[in-house]
Amino acid sequence: MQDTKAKILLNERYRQNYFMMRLEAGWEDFVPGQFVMVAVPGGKSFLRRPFGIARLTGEGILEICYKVVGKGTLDLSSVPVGTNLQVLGPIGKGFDISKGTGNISILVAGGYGIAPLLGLAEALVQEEDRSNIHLFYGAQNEEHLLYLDEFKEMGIGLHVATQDGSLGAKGLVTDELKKFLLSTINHQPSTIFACGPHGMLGAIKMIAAKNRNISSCQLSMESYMACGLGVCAGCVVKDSLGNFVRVCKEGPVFEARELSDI
Amino acid sequence: MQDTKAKILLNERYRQNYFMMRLEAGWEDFVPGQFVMVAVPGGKSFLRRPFGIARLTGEGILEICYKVVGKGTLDLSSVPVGTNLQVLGPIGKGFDISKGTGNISILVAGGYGIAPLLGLAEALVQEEDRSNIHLFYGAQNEEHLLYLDEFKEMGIGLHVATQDGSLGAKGLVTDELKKFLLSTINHQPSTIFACGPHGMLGAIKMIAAKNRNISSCQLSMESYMACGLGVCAGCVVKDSLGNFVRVCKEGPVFEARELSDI
Amino acid sequence: MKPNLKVKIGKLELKNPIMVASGTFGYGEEFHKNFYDISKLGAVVTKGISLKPRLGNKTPRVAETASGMLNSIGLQNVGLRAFITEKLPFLQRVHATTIVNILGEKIEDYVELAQTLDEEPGVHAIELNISCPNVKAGGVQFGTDPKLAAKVTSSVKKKIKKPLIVKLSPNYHDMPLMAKHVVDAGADALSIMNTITGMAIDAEKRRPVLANVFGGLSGPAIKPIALRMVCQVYMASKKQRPIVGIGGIMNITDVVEFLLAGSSAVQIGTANFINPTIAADLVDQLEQYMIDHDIADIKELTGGLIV
Amino acid sequence: MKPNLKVKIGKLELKNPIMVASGTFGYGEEFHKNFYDISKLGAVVTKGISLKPRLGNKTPRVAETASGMLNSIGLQNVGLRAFITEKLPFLQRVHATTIVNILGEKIEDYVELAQTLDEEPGVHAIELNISCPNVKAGGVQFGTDPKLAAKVTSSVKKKIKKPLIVKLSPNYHDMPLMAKHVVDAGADALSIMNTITGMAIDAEKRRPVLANVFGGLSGPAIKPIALRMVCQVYMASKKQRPIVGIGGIMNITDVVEFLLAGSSAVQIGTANFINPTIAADLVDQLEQYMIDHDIADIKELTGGLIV
Ligand SMILES: Cc1cc2nc3c(=O)[nH]c(=O)nc-3n(C[C@H](O)[C@H](O)[C@H](O)COP(=O)(O)OP(=O)(O)OC[C@H]3O[C@@H](n4cnc5c(N)ncnc54)[C@H](O)[C@@H]3O)c2cc1C
Ligand SMILES: Cc1cc2nc3c(=O)[nH]c(=O)nc-3n(C[C@H](O)[C@H](O)[C@H](O)COP(=O)(O)OP(=O)(O)OC[C@H]3O[C@@H](n4cnc5c(N)ncnc54)[C@H](O)[C@@H]3O)c2cc1C
Ligand SMILES: Cc1cc2nc3c(=O)[nH]c(=O)nc-3n(C[C@H](O)[C@H](O)[C@H](O)COP(=O)(O)O)c2cc1C
Ligand SMILES: Cc1cc2nc3c(=O)[nH]c(=O)nc-3n(C[C@H](O)[C@H](O)[C@H](O)COP(=O)(O)O)c2cc1C
Ligand code: FES
Ligand code: FES
Repeated sequence: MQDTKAKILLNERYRQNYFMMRLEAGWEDFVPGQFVMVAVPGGKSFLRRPFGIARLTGEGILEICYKVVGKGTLDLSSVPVGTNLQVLGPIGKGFDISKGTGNISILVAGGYGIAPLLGLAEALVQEEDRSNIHLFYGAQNEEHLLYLDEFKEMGIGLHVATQDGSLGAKGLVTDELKKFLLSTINHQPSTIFACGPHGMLGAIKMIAAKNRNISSCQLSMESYMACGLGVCAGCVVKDSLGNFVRVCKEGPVFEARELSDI
Repeated sequence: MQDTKAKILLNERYRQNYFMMRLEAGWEDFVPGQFVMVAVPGGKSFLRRPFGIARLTGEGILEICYKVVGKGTLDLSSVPVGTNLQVLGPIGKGFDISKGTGNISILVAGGYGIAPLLGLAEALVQEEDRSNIHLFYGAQNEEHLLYLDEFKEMGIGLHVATQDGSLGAKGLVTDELKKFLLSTINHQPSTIFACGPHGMLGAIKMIAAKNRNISSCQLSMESYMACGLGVCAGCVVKDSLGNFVRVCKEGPVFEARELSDI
Repeated sequence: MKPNLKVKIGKLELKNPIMVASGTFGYGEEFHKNFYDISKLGAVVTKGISLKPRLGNKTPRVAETASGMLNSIGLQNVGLRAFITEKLPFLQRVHATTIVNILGEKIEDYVELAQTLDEEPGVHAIELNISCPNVKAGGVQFGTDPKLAAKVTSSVKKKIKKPLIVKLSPNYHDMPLMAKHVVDAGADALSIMNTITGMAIDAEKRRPVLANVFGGLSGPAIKPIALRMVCQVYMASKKQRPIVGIGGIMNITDVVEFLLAGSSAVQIGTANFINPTIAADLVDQLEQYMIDHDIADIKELTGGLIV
Repeated sequence: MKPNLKVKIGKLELKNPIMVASGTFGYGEEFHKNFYDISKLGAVVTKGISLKPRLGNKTPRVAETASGMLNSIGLQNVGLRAFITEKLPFLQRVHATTIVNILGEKIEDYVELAQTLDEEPGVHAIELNISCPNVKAGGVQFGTDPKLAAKVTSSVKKKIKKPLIVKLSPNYHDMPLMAKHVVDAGADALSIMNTITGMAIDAEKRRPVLANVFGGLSGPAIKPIALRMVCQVYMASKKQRPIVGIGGIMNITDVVEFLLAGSSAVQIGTANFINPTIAADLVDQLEQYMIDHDIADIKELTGGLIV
């Protein structure tokens, strides 16, 4: 982990109120699922804001994808290219790919949860047979889907669901996941990697608990953060023993069965 | 007085750490010596910042000239052209030209105090014989002199003093003023209009008090301001009766003899 | 349907719960002349009035802080006589609902001020500023001694017919206790809160920024503290009196937060300096907020916090 | 010549006056591993330690406010045993000057904690966090009752040899009085101040943002209040004890302001979250400041305010 002054190379509206930002971080390595804490200029955001790492290129260029939901993300969206931002990262425990070796890899994303899964998919295709990698991706409608071309190019299995049916199946992506698990691969060992809204993660935990072939179900959690350093104990969630664990240190990725809060 | 959302048309370093800003205020009229309160973006400046009006063109374009001295003026200097700023004004009681009609007009400026005197000179040349208008202008060195070309073009008497002698006389502008008063015009009724640092204004008040030909000595005062509206009583100075008067309402321009604080 | 924004402070009914705070609105003239019809406001609370005119403190009197400001105006005001002859007629002419904030150095001062103002038809209610030193008690602030606060409240209450609001000082630590004393002594409503004592230092000059050394902190910086005090008093008080929430309100969300915490009305203070039309804007925005959120009566918001 | 940055807190000499505040630095590991050698700091004040491990409050536990934040961590910590076996050895190994912040539910807790830690060679001083409810006295905070605060101070002081710092709560209104009680009871130094109780409300959800409803306000928003309290205590105290100034320090100017107001040392709290290297940076910047301003000894700054 380091705190880097990174120049903004790109900060553009991607789709709807999702923005893409690229920063010259100069970092060498990261684990998909890790995140960064960004200091937001403009004076209205006192604390840094956490965002998942979408990608980190060989040249050390960091990519994040953020949705404008409040004052911090709104201010961020108007910071001009060329500005230096203070970026702390990579933070936390990412996805554990090793647990999925040989398994079917099932990626499940909702909303901006797609961002860390992009980095994860890029890592997985290096190690696994593409046909054994499946992305389940849910969104409000077609317009809210991000990185689709990138995933298509990878040649992995794509399962899209939109609430209005404008692309892919109509409905919840977790329903698609259920169908998929019932049919195709119900006898193959699988690993789930999921990132998205709390409700979606809860549904996935239930699905995984009922399916004996899912040896690992890794959920990327969110919570309110102050430090991102593991020192304030602000970001905790409850583990299966009833202890509070820090999302920024023991997480953000947890084994579903090790969490009790969800 | 009105509170206007005004687009920045120009925001450039003029000289040294003096900046010039032009704003599309759309205002129709002002009295030289009046000022504005500017809301500074960037989140570090909670209160608005007061700046004298340098000029207001026929098209309603407002010009101010500011020196970077702290966090607010620093933030202001990096606001890009095209941004809208909230500008309150014109505020206060400006110079009273009528008192000087027929008199020799003596303008005295130090530092950014030159800004409101530009507007004043532009008004005076409409009414008076240019040869009866004199500007005394003091600065650290040549590099700190502003608007010199504009004043030259007006064809008024120019008396410059710099501390290092890089342009004009070497020393204090108030010494030049003293010499001038002793020699040339010591029998002609004169009006002084001054804007600049507190110490300079104090010296001018003394000079005026000793010279019976100076019928009016108008000083533009500064003080810490919160509202600029005349309601907080934060900006007061003491008048000759010992009462506190508001710089933003009864001022910023006062008759020297009506002030006791200086 | 047009939502109902009316609120009651004792017997006084206000058009809406948006008032402006004492000391941040002068006597209303500047705002009325330059910006908007001040009769639109729930009430105008005047600059604090004392028996005799007060000169106030030396300058500098104001300093900026992170998301706030300090002031040590020293309660400069025109005094009771000039207020009645020079300021009140204007407020009356423009039909402003006028609450006069009063301050004294001893209980007798408060009583005399209140009694005189009680007779004035242009005055609709009286707000007691008890964040002042009591010269008779060695300079301890009325507002930091519950018994003293109760005493000044009951002394004034006995002599007036108009609603009496007591404005509490956050410089006392136990707000519910203070509130109880003051309510038992007869306050019709509580204003919570005044500024918090603070200071600013000029590191280069090695001097306090304010000539008075200490000053009162206001603005968004103190909002979390003010919200907490309103909420604590609201939750603790059995004999419920309307609370007027004050502290760092800058926008409609802040207004709603203060209402939810237990306020019946709010006062806009320092925000008037940042945006001179804010109080009038908030009256419109509050009505719109109620329409958007399907709230028929503003009272539904007061204390509506789910805890 | 190299200026002298050393300061004394009781018998303990610190390399420099820059400490980090309890609860904002964990037990030092994260900063040492990722950012800088923490032995560079005047002292590390640990997260508050209780006899038994504490789970802490429900989430959300943190909320942002204007120029500040609220926390209701609920004093989650590993407990005395785990602190001594798992955390202290690290601090000792990296030669960090370690001040342990302790908290209890009754006086006996504080005494037991302090006595145990007094025996540990890795512990250099003890900081008493008295902003905790006393379960034996119906939940009233030790820090809002001068007598109770004095009692816990003297009870601990009698049993330990290491310097005892008492950390005052701003939720009591009369700081000089509180300071006097605590100093008379034997405190070697005073930390001023802890967080101020506040709250945040989510207007849309109509709920408090914090699961615990109330939380402690920290950050630049409270700096003017903290500076005032330091200054008041410094000016009022006859039996002068070193003051450790805390509250909203973000940069070197803030540090100098706290020293001028009367602090002998300072603690950097929330700023560690905003800029993880700030405390180490400030050690260098303070030395540079002294060189630039021709200050040979840091003590020249303490209380150097011209009033
Ligand atoms: C580990 C982690 C990774 C994240 N990755 C991404 C990402 O890749 N892209 C992205 O767009 N967002 C991501 N987020 C969420 C993002 O941090 C918040 O949306 C952002 O901080 C909101 O800031 P704001 O100032 O715009 O919103 P605010 O004005 O602070 O709040 C707006 C609304 O969002 C809610 N909110 C704010 N912060 C959080 C939070 N931390 N958890 C839950 N609710 C919150 C508030 O309650 C409020 O309702 C991530 C969060 C975490 C903890
Ligand atoms: C009526 C009036 C007209 C003015 N006209 C101009 C102008 O035309 N051009 C111009 O450059 N400046 C002008 N000023 C001064 C200008 O307002 C301040 O320089 C500015 O507000 C400083 O803001 P800052 O945030 O950069 O400084 P801060 O960070 O707030 O302070 C930096 C330093 O400046 C001092 N300072 C700040 N504000 C004031 C003040 N109001 N009075 C005295 N000292 C202060 C502080 O004590 C500090 O030492 C005027 C001031 C007044 C009252
Ligand atoms: C410049 C100034 C002057 C004030 N004068 C008074 C006063 O005379 N009487 C009073 O009761 N409160 C006075 N106050 C306090 C305000 O009425 C209000 O309680 C406080 O500022 C908190 O609200 P805010 O954060 O919205 O400003 C004053 C505040 C300011 C900023
Ligand atoms: C997340 C957090 C946790 C804290 N935990 C403790 C604690 O355990 N014990 C304590 O005495 N103070 C604790 N504090 C208070 C700080 O030590 C400090 O007094 C306060 O935050 C003010 O300083 P600041 O504005 O620099 O943060 C905590 C503060 C924060 C923000
Ligand atoms: S955000 Fe501070 S411990 Fe996780
Ligand atoms: S700045 Fe408020 S009265 Fe002048």
